[in-house]
Amino acid sequence: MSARNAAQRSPAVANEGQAGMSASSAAPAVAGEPLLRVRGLSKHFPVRDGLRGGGLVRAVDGLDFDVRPGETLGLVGESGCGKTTTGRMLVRLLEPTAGTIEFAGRDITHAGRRELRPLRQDLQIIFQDPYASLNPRHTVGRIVAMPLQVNGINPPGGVKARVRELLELVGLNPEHYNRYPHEFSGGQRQRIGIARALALRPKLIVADEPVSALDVSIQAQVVNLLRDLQRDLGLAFVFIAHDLAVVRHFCQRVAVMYLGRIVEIGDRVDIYERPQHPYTRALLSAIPDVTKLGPAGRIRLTGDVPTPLNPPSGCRFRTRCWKAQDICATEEPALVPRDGGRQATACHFPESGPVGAGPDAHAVATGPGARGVGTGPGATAAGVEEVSK
Amino acid sequence: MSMSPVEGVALAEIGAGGGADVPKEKGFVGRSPGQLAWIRLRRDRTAMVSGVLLIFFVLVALSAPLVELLYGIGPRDQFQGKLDGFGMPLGYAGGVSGDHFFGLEPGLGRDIFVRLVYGLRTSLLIAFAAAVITAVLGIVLGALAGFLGGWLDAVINWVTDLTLAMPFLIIALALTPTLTLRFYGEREAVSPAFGVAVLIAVFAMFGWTSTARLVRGQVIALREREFVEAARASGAGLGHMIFRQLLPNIWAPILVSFSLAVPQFITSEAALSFIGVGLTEETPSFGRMIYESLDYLQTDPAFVFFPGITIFALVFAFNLFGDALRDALDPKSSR
Amino acid sequence: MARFLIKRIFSAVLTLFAVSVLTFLMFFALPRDPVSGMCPKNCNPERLERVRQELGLRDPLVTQYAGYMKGIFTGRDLGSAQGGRCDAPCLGWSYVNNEAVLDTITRVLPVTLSIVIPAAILWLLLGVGLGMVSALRRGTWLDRAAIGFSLTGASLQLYFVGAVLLMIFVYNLRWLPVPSYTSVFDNPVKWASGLVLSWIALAFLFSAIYARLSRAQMLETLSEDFVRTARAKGLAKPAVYGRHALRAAITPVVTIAGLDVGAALGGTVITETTFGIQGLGRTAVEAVRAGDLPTIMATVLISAVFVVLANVLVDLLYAAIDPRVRLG
Amino acid sequence: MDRSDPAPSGEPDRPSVPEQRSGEDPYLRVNDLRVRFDTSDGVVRAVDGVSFSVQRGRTLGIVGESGSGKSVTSLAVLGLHEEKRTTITGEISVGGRQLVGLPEEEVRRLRGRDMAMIFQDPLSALHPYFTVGRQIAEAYRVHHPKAGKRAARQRAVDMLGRVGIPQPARRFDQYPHEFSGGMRQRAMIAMALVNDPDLLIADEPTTALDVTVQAQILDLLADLQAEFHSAIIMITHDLGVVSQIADEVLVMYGGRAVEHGSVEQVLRRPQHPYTWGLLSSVPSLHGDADADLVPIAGNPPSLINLPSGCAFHPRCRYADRNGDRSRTEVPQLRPAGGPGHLVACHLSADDRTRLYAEDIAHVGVAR
Repeated sequence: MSARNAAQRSPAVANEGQAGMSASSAAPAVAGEPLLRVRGLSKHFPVRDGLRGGGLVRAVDGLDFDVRPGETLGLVGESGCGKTTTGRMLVRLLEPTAGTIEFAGRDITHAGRRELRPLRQDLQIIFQDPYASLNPRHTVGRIVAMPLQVNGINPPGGVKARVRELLELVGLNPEHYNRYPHEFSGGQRQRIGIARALALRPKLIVADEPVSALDVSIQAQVVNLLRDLQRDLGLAFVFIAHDLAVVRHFCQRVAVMYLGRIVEIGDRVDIYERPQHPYTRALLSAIPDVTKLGPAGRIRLTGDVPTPLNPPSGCRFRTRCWKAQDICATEEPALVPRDGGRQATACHFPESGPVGAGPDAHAVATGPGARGVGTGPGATAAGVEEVSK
Repeated sequence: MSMSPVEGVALAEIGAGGGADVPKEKGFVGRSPGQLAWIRLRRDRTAMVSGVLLIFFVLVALSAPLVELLYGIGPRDQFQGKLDGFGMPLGYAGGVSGDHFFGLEPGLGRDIFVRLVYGLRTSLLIAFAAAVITAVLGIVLGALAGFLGGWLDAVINWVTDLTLAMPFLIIALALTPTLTLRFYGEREAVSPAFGVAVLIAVFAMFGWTSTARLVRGQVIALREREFVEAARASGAGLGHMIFRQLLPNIWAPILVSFSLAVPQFITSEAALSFIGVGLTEETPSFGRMIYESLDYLQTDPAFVFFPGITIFALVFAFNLFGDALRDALDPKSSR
Repeated sequence: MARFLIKRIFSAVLTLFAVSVLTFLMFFALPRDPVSGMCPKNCNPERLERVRQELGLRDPLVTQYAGYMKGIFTGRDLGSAQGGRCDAPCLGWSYVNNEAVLDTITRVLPVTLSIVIPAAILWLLLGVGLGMVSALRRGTWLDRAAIGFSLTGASLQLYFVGAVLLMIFVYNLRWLPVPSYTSVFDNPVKWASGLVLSWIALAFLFSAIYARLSRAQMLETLSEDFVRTARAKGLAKPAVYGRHALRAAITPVVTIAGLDVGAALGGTVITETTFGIQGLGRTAVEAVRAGDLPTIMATVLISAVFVVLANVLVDLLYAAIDPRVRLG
Repeated sequence: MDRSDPAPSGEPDRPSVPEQRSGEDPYLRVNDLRVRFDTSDGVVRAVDGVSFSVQRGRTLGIVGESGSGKSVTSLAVLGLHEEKRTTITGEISVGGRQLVGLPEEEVRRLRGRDMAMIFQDPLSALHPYFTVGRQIAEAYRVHHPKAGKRAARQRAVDMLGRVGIPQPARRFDQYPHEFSGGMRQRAMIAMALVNDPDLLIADEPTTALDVTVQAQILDLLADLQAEFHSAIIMITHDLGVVSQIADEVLVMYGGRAVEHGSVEQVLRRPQHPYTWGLLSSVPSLHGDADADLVPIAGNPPSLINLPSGCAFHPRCRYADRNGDRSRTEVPQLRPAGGPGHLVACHLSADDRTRLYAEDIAHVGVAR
C-alpha cells in the first residue's frame, strides 16, 4: 500500500514544497496535492471582562500548513498555544474567524452541514478524555455505529458486522458489542473512540491528545495501535500533543506552536536533531530525560506564557527569549526557511545544531522573572481559562 | 411558596471510575447504567417500602369505584342519623366504627374513608397529569434553550423569570374562575372534570420553570462533552444530538425531579383548595377536606387528623421514593 | 459591575412591566363586577353606570393602564369619590375597602414582614445547622434523625402543621393567645407571642428543605481538595469545617434562601389564612375574591418587586462571596 | 504460602530498608505500612506492607500508575485519610515519633509544621474564596499562635518571593484563580514550606503543568531542598521526573513495593519486569523513532480483587518461567545485587540480567 511508502519517504522529498509556508509563496506540492491545506487559519474568541469591557483572545492567529495523504503531522505546544482549537476547527467543530481550510481540493472553511456530509466521512476526530468522549448510556456497538447511522450508511454485510470488524481492528473483543463504556478501562475506552473514528473509513484523523489521559503503560499500547492503523490503512493524521517524545514516535512532520502561531515546522529529524527556534529548543531541553540522571543543564524559561488576550508585539516569544533584541519587539518574524535549513522557523535569530551543543547549552534567561507575567495578573490565568471552557 | 428546584442532582456513572468498575470478564452483554441503577434501587429497603406504598396508593385510587362497591358507601351518601343535635358524629374519634373506618364528617355526615379514597384519585390524577405536562414543557424548552443558546435562551430565561415573579397562588386564585366563566355561564353547573382540567392547566403554566432550568443546566454541562462533539463531527443533526446523545444522559435528574414534582403538585392542589380555589364541593379532594375540617379543630379533631395523615403519608412516600431514586441513579450524591 | 447592574435593572424593570400588564389584563377578564359589590341593594342601573364612568371603568384598557402607571410615578387625581388627589406612589383607590390602596399596603406589609423575617432567621439557623451537623456526622444516628426530620418536614402541609400547633398551644394548653398582629414597636412581647406559631410552622417546613440542601452541599464540599489542603496545613477541625468548608458549602444555600425569602415576602397566603392574620397574602386573596383591581395590582406588583429584587440581590451576594464570579 | 500473617520486621528473610549513605538517622521511617478501606464493593488493600525511609536533605521518588497506592501512602503519612473507613497498621515514624495510633490532635500539630504536602492540582487544592496570601499566612499562624497578623503576612510575602513569585506583596492579595498554573503551584509550595518543615511530600506536583513550567518547579524544589535541607518524597508516574530529582526510587504496583533502590540502580539496572515495562513503554527523545514501543500488556489491577501471587503476573511476559509460583506465592522484597537494591520477583538473578539485556535494554527510554 502507498501508506508504507509514505511512511518511508525520504525526508528530503517529503519536505519539499512544505518549505515555503506563507499562503502566497506556498509552492505546489511535489508528491501530489495535499489532502489538507490550511492558510491563515485564525480563531478569535470574544471575552467579556467586567473591568476592561472586553477584548479578543487570539487563540489561533494565522496558521499555514499542509498535510498530504498518509502523512502524520504533529501539532505540539504548551497549554493555551491554540493546538486544540486548531484541531476543532479542522473538523469544523469550531467556526474559523479567518483563513481557509481546504480538504481534498475543496474549500470547507464555512461549508454547511449538508455540504460537509460527504467530507465528514473522510475527516474524523479522536478525543483526549476517554471518559467524556463516549456516551455512557450507549452500548459500545451503538457508539461505534453512530457515524454510520448518522450518515445513513449501510455497509455491505450490515452495520453489526462492520462494528465487529472495527472492534477487532482496534484490538477489542468483538463480542463486547453489547457492553457499556463504564465496563471498560481507560485504554479500552480510547480504543472504542478510535474504532468510532475509523467507522467511516476516513482519510484524515485529527487526534487531540489521544494518549495524555492514560497511564504510562497504557499509552504505549495506544500509540502502537495508532501507528499500526496509520501504516496499514494509509491514514493521514494531525496529531495534537504536548508530549514531544510521543510526537516523535508517531509523526513524520512536526509543527511547534506558541501563543496561536506556528513558530517552527519541519521534518521530525530536523525538529528534534536541529531545532532552530529558541522555543523549540527550550521545550526539548525541558523534557526530563530518563537517560540522564540528576538535574540536567537545561534551558530555563522564566515566567509563564503571556495572555493571548494581549500578546506581545513582534515576536510573541520575545518576553521569555534569551536572545531577544529590539527588532523582536517591532517586527514579527515570518515562518520561512533560514540559513539553508530545511525546516521553516519564525525567528530573527535562529539557532543551529542539536540541543545542548549549541551556544544556548546553558543559557538561562536573565532579568526579572516577571517579564512574562507582567501583562496583567488576572489576565494571564483567567483570560486563557475562560476560553478553554 | 416557591417550588424549589431539585438540587444536587448530578449525572450518574460518569467519571465514577475507581476500583469498582473493573471490567468483568463474564458475559458479553453489559449492564446499562439504567440497569445498574435499578439493581441499586432493588437493594434499597427504603425505596422498596415506599415504592410498594406508592403502588398501593395508586391502586386504591384507580379502583375507587370498586372500593366504594366493597365498602358499600358512596362519597355523597349522608348519615345524618349518626350525628348528634349539633351535627357532630356520635361515638368516639369522630364516629369511627366498623361501618365508617375513618368516621363521619360533621354537618353533612358523609363517610370520610370513602371520600378520602376519591380524594386520593382526584389528587393523584391532577398531580400526575400536571407533572407529565410540566416535564414535557420543561424538557423541550430547557433543552432548546440550553443547546441552542443565543436569543432563544435569553427569551426562555426571561419568561422563566417572569413566571417566577408572578405570585402563583394569587394568580391561580384569579385565573380559575376567569377560565371557568369563559366556558360556562354565570349560573351553569360546572362539570367536575372541567375543574380538574383548569387546575392542571394552571399548574402546567407555573410548574415548568424548575424542570426547564434543570434541563437547561444539564444540557449546557453536557453540550461541550466530547461524545456530543463526536456526533457533531460525524455530521449529526440537532435531533440526533438532543434526543439520542443528550437526553438519555439527563433522564436521571429528570426522573428524580418528576418524582419530587408529583408530591409538590399534590401539596399545591391541596393548598389551592385550602384558599378556596379549584374543585367544586362535590368533587372529593384532600385540600378541601382539610380546609373544611379546620373549623372543627376543637370539636372534632379526628376530622382534621385522617385527611391530614393520609396526605402526609402519600407525600412522605413520594419524597422517600424520590430520595432513594436519586441515590440509586447517582451513587455519589449522598452516603 | 456597573454594566451588570444596569443590565440587571433593565431586565428587572422589563419583568415588572410585563407582570403589571399581565395582571391588568387578567383581572379585567375577571368575571366580577366590582361596582355592583359596592352597593348591594338600593342601586339602580343608571347609578351603577354613572359610578362606572366616574371610576374610569368605561375607558379603553390602555387609557386605564396608562393612568394607573402615571399614578405610581407622578401621582394623579382620582376624583372626589376616591379620596381626591393621590400623590406618587399612587396605587389607586380601593372601592371595596374605601381607602387608598397605599394605606392598605402600609398597614398589611409590616404584618407579612413580621411573619417572614423572624421565620427566615429561624429556618436558616435551624436548617443549615442541622444540615451541617448531619453532614459532619454522616452515617450516625444523628444524621439519620436529621434526614428523617427533613423528610417529614418536607412532606407536611403548612395548614396542617398550623392547625395542629393552634390546637395544642392555643386551644388545649392555652399557652399562647389566638394569633394576631401587634406592632413590634408598640408591644414586642405581644408581637412575638401573637406570631410565634406562624414562625414555628414556617420554620419547621423550610428548615427541613434547607437541612437537606445544606447537607448535600456540605458533603460535596468535604470531598473537595481544598478541604484536604486545610487539614494538611494542620488546621484544627473547627477551623477546617467552620472556616474553609462552610464558606464554600453555604454559597448555594444563600442563593436559594434569597429567592425563597423574596417569594415569601410577597405574601404568605397559607400561613396568614391558617393563623387568621391579615397580611399581604390574605389581603391579596380577599381582593381577588372581591374583584378589587387596584388592590390586586398593588399586591401582585409588590410581590413581584420582592422576587425580582431578591434575584438581583442574590446575584450581587454571590459575587461578594465568590471572587471568581465576575459580574459582566 | 500464608501471607496473611505479615512477617514482623527483623525477621531474617525480610531485608531491612536500604542502608543509608551517611550516618544520619532517617527523618521518616515507614515500616510494613498497610492501609485498608472498607467500601460497599469490598475491602480495598490500597497499601499492603510497604517500607521505606528518607533522610533530611534527600529525595525519595515513589513511582507507580493510578491505583498503585502511591498517593494513599503519602496521605497515610500525614494522617489525611478518612478515619472512619480506613484501617492503618505498621509504623510511621517522623523525626523519631511514632504516628500510627497517635491521637489526631497530636498528628495535627505535626502536620504543616514538621511535615507538609504539595498536591497535584493547585487550582482545586487552594480555597477559591480566600486570597492566596491569607491561606499561606493561615498556615503559618496555626503553628505560630503568637505571631501577629502583620508578622504572618510578612512571612507569607517572604515565602512568595522565595518561591519566585514576582511582586509578592501585590500577589498576596490575589485569589488563586488570578494566578497561572505554574504560579499557583509555586504558591502551594510556599504554603507547604512556610513553617520550614523537615519533610515535604509532593504528590504529582508537576503533572498538571506544562513541560517548561515543570522544569521550573523541579528546579525550584531542588533549590529549596538545598536551602531548607528537608526530606522530600516525590510521588509521580513520570520516570523522567524521578530521574531528575530523586536520590532513591520506590516502584509500587498493586499497593506493594516491587522494586526499591538508588535512582542509579532502579533506572540503570532495573530488576523488576514491571519497571522494565515502564522504561520500555515510555517514548524517548533519542534512538530509533520508528521502532515500536514495548508496552505492558493488559490493565492495572483492581485493588479490591488483586491477582493472586505476584500481582503483576497477569501482565508479566515472564510469569510462566517459574511454573505456578507467580500465581500462588507473593514475592517478597529481597536483595537484587547492588547495595540496598531490592526487588520482589520470582525470577532468578541470572534470568533477570539476561532477559533485561535481551528484551529491554534497547527500547524506549531504557536505552
